[in-house]
Amino acid sequence: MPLLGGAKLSGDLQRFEKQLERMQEDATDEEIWTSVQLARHENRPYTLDYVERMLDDWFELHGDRGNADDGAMIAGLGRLDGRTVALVGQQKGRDIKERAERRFGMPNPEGYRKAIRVMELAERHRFPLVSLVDTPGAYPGVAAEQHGQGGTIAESQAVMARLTIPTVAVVIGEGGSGGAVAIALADRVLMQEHAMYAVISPEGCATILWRDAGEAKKAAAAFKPDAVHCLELGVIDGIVPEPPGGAHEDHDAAARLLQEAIVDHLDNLEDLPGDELRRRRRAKFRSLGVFA
Amino acid sequence: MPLLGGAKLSGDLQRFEKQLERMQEDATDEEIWTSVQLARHENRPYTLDYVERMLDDWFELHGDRGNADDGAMIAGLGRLDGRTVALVGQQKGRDIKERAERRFGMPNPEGYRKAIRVMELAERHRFPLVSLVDTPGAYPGVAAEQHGQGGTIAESQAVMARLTIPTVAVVIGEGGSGGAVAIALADRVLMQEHAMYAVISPEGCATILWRDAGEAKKAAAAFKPDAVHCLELGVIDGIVPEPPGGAHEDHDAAARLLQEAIVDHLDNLEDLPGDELRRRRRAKFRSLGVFA
Amino acid sequence: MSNIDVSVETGDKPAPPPKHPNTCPVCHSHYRDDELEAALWVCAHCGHHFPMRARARIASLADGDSFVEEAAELHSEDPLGFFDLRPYTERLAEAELSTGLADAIVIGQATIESRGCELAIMDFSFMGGSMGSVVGEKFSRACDSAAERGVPLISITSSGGARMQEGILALMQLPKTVCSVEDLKDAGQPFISVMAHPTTGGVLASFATMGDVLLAEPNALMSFAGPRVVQQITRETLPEDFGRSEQNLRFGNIDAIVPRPELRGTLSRLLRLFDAPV
Amino acid sequence: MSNIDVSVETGDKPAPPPKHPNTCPVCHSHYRDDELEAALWVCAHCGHHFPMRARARIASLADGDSFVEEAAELHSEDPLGFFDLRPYTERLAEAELSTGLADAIVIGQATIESRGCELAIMDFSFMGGSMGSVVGEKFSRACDSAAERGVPLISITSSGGARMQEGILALMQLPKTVCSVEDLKDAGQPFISVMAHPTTGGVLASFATMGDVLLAEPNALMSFAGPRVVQQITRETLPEDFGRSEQNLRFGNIDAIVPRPELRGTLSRLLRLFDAPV
Ligand SMILES: [Zn+2]
Ligand SMILES: [Zn+2]
Repeated sequence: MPLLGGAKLSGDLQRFEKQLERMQEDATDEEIWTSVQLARHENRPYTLDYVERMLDDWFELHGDRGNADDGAMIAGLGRLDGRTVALVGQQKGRDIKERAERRFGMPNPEGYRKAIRVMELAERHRFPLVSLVDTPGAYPGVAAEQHGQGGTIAESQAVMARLTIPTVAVVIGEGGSGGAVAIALADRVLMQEHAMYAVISPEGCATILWRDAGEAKKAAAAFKPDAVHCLELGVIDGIVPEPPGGAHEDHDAAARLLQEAIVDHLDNLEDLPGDELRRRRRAKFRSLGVFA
Repeated sequence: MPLLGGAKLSGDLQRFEKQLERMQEDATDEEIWTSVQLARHENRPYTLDYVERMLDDWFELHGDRGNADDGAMIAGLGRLDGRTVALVGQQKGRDIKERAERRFGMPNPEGYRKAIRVMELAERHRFPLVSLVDTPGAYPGVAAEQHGQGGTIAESQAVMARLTIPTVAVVIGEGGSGGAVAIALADRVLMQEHAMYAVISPEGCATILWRDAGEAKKAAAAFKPDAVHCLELGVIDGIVPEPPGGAHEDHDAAARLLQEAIVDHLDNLEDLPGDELRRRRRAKFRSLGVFA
Repeated sequence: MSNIDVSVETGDKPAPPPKHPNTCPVCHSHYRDDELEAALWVCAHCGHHFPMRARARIASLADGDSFVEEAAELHSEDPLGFFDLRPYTERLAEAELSTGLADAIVIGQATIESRGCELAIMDFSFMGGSMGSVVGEKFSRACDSAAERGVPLISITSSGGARMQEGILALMQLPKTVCSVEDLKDAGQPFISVMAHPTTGGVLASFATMGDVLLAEPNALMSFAGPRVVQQITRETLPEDFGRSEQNLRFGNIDAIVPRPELRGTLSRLLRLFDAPV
Repeated sequence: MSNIDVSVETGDKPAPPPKHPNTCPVCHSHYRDDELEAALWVCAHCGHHFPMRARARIASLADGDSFVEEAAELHSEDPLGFFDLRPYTERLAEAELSTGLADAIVIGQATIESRGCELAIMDFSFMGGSMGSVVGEKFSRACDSAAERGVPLISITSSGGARMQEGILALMQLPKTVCSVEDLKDAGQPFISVMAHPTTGGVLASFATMGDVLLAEPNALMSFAGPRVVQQITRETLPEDFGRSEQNLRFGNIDAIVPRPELRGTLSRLLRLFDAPV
């Protein structure tokens, strides 16, 4: 996996060494479950918390042009470290009202179409794309299915596979299945230290395999959604450290660390021509999998 | 207008001379009104009547991928004279039930999105695009407006302005305003002898200017929606003859004449490289207008 | 009837003006000319946006005397010899006299907070902001000027649609302006479209909705077909915010609603984001 | 819970089979094996489409002995040492034994009415047609084989989604297959996707919906989330054709519904339209 190596070379040496150490001692079931809980912590910073701390001149773009403006998906333009970037990301709600409005960060197809529209705007104007992933999954609603949830998630990935601009995706909380990977087909995919990235929620997995959602902890231990294991499997290119105790303890510090990581990776990617970026991006994802 | 000349050179000499003759004697108000009536004749062939007579292996494509399949807009693939073409066109209904289902050929945004999707498929596979225009106008509904009727009509034109495949549009009945031009930004725009192409319906115009829909005939005479005047103004590139009495008198003969015209123009266009086609297409439309 | 979609429809015009144009149609507050001008023609009491003339908009957006008008000399002709209750030529002369404009759009070069841009500003006072050959040609030239100078294009639209009196040539201004925007985009320059009340019919169905960013003034009507036409055809009672900015935002058709006093600041931020030359 | 969306959900599987697999679950007509096989596993009485095995599909579509299988040797590994009630390795061994397949997809070269194509056919009998590393890799190789040989790719999907037992690597088969289709499209080759019951979760949300043409068998479930999950979350009673082919056609998500006996003829026509090499 060329880019896994590439990723290790990026970021400052300290963080790089820290990652290596962590990779030595395999994360225990306890540590995995802790990550699951911290990834969902109610005070964990959400996409807009990072936006307001990392970006200047933020201008939010609304709507999918034709059906709705989905509050579960954020899209907009801002200046990161001087350069203009396009940013997309799911947004959970803080209070009860906002949570309902944003469907707990579970986008409808209209949300993914908004993201697609802004990705294409970024491509037109050569703005790098930053994607912040934080969702339990795409919204499983009747209208969502009628409006093509599956096809739209595929289309969002396809558009990301076509881009010739640098793209960095970071799982900042829950990387929930197809609804997460829809905006994570990027040149660099990172996870925060206590984020999770999984094919299914521990509860969902437990319900199916053990017929008991209570077995979530056992399920998590079985499919290992924590950052260390995702890095070991070559699924992500790096781990973004969080402040002591987790991102929820210090939003400002978490934002500084996140910004540093994103900027590091963009700096590296911006040296490559667009078609080479795309070629490597596709090659990276096409290399994922284990078989005999 | 380079392409107007280009158009005159295409088609067989007989039809070319016929066009010139017609251009000599200016159409009278009576002739204009006759065209309006024939363009709307209830037995006039509609898009699917021509499809079944002109295309082999016709395969209709359905849906806008995300909201609906609009029966007022037809889209599909077929073989015309051996070559595979993509075809789009509005479809009116024959009987009362079909008329309601197809909204009298007035598409919703979902209909234009279906056409856009098939135009992009044609571009991907280098299939020429044939567009048959026959609509009183885009559907003026509450949901249509909410779903972005205006923006979608603009997007459909924009996509046609981007294509690098040969494109031929023919107004086969009513060319009703924005809902018609949405699929008529083509390398060659033709009109059947008794078709009409207008910025507004005679009734609509009369209602506004004379406060009396009954003045439709007077309105038509004033804004001249007939093929001869459209050709004189450089808005279209050629006139497709109809069988004696009009297309409704002989669907087969009308289809033969239409097919001959479309194939003539495609044959000419296929010699040009795609970017040159696009450059000329845009130059043609950018040249339209009269001012001092 | 649906063809009325891109025509100037009287029903699309703002509610019949009250006795005095300086009286707010919503809350009936009355203002002196200088008060309204100072408030950018926004009602200080209820926030209603009065119609704003093209030159006033330019003065409120462009830096000092940075605006350099282009193609001011273009005038409409009468290709159809169009005559309804009065000749088109007479309507044109009258409109020019009453507005001091050659047609319904003003274009030119400007800077906003010292960043270069091209402006294309429509004026509803000139025959309902209807788009004929001159509006199409001037907008088209604005696209070329922006592309040649490497600056973003900013348009503000206020239009009842295509200009019926120019017949099919008015309709052709839709594909014409669409092609012009596509050429601008191929040149890599951004296009920011601001839609003011009303932006309907052929202008909505062509360049106005093609911006990289779509902004709208509050409560602006943005519908392809006029409310009366929709009502006649559908026989429904329309939602009370039918076609208005707020509904369009809810349905995902625009990026943001920007009150007039915030427009200059918003455009300036977007020019920074799109890296317009200083 | 919504993450269940791309997982094999028992609720997504066809209704529990009646006593005998040859009895139609809809009209209860009973058939002999040879009758069902002759009828392509379609109920002669009510048209119900029984599940159809991958090799039977290939035999019904490809010319005579034109099919040449590719990558048959690929087998899944157990990267996570996954163990629920039983080890994943044990489930794999059992599936291979009961189906005679190495995994849930068969790929290879074929001709249909003498036009060349590449086939990628899934088999629901192998662990619910779930997509793990082997399904992703074989589909990916099918894209390359089609591109290299300059022929269209035809896939038939029947899958409950991603294979949970391979954890995050199963999820990565979504972007992997998406990238493979994009490479195929850049090579200019068409992709025709046929969705059979059920095509859900991660397969629907990746390559299955990326075809230039999207076909579906009658009454096939095509939903991203399983009906039970949707019901749990939304607390609505679902439309009775929720996620089925007919609903998807109505909502514009597929091009056509093709009954199994017409599939070979339809594919042959599409191969002519896309000018597949003879
Ligand atoms: Zn007021
Ligand atoms: Zn049966």
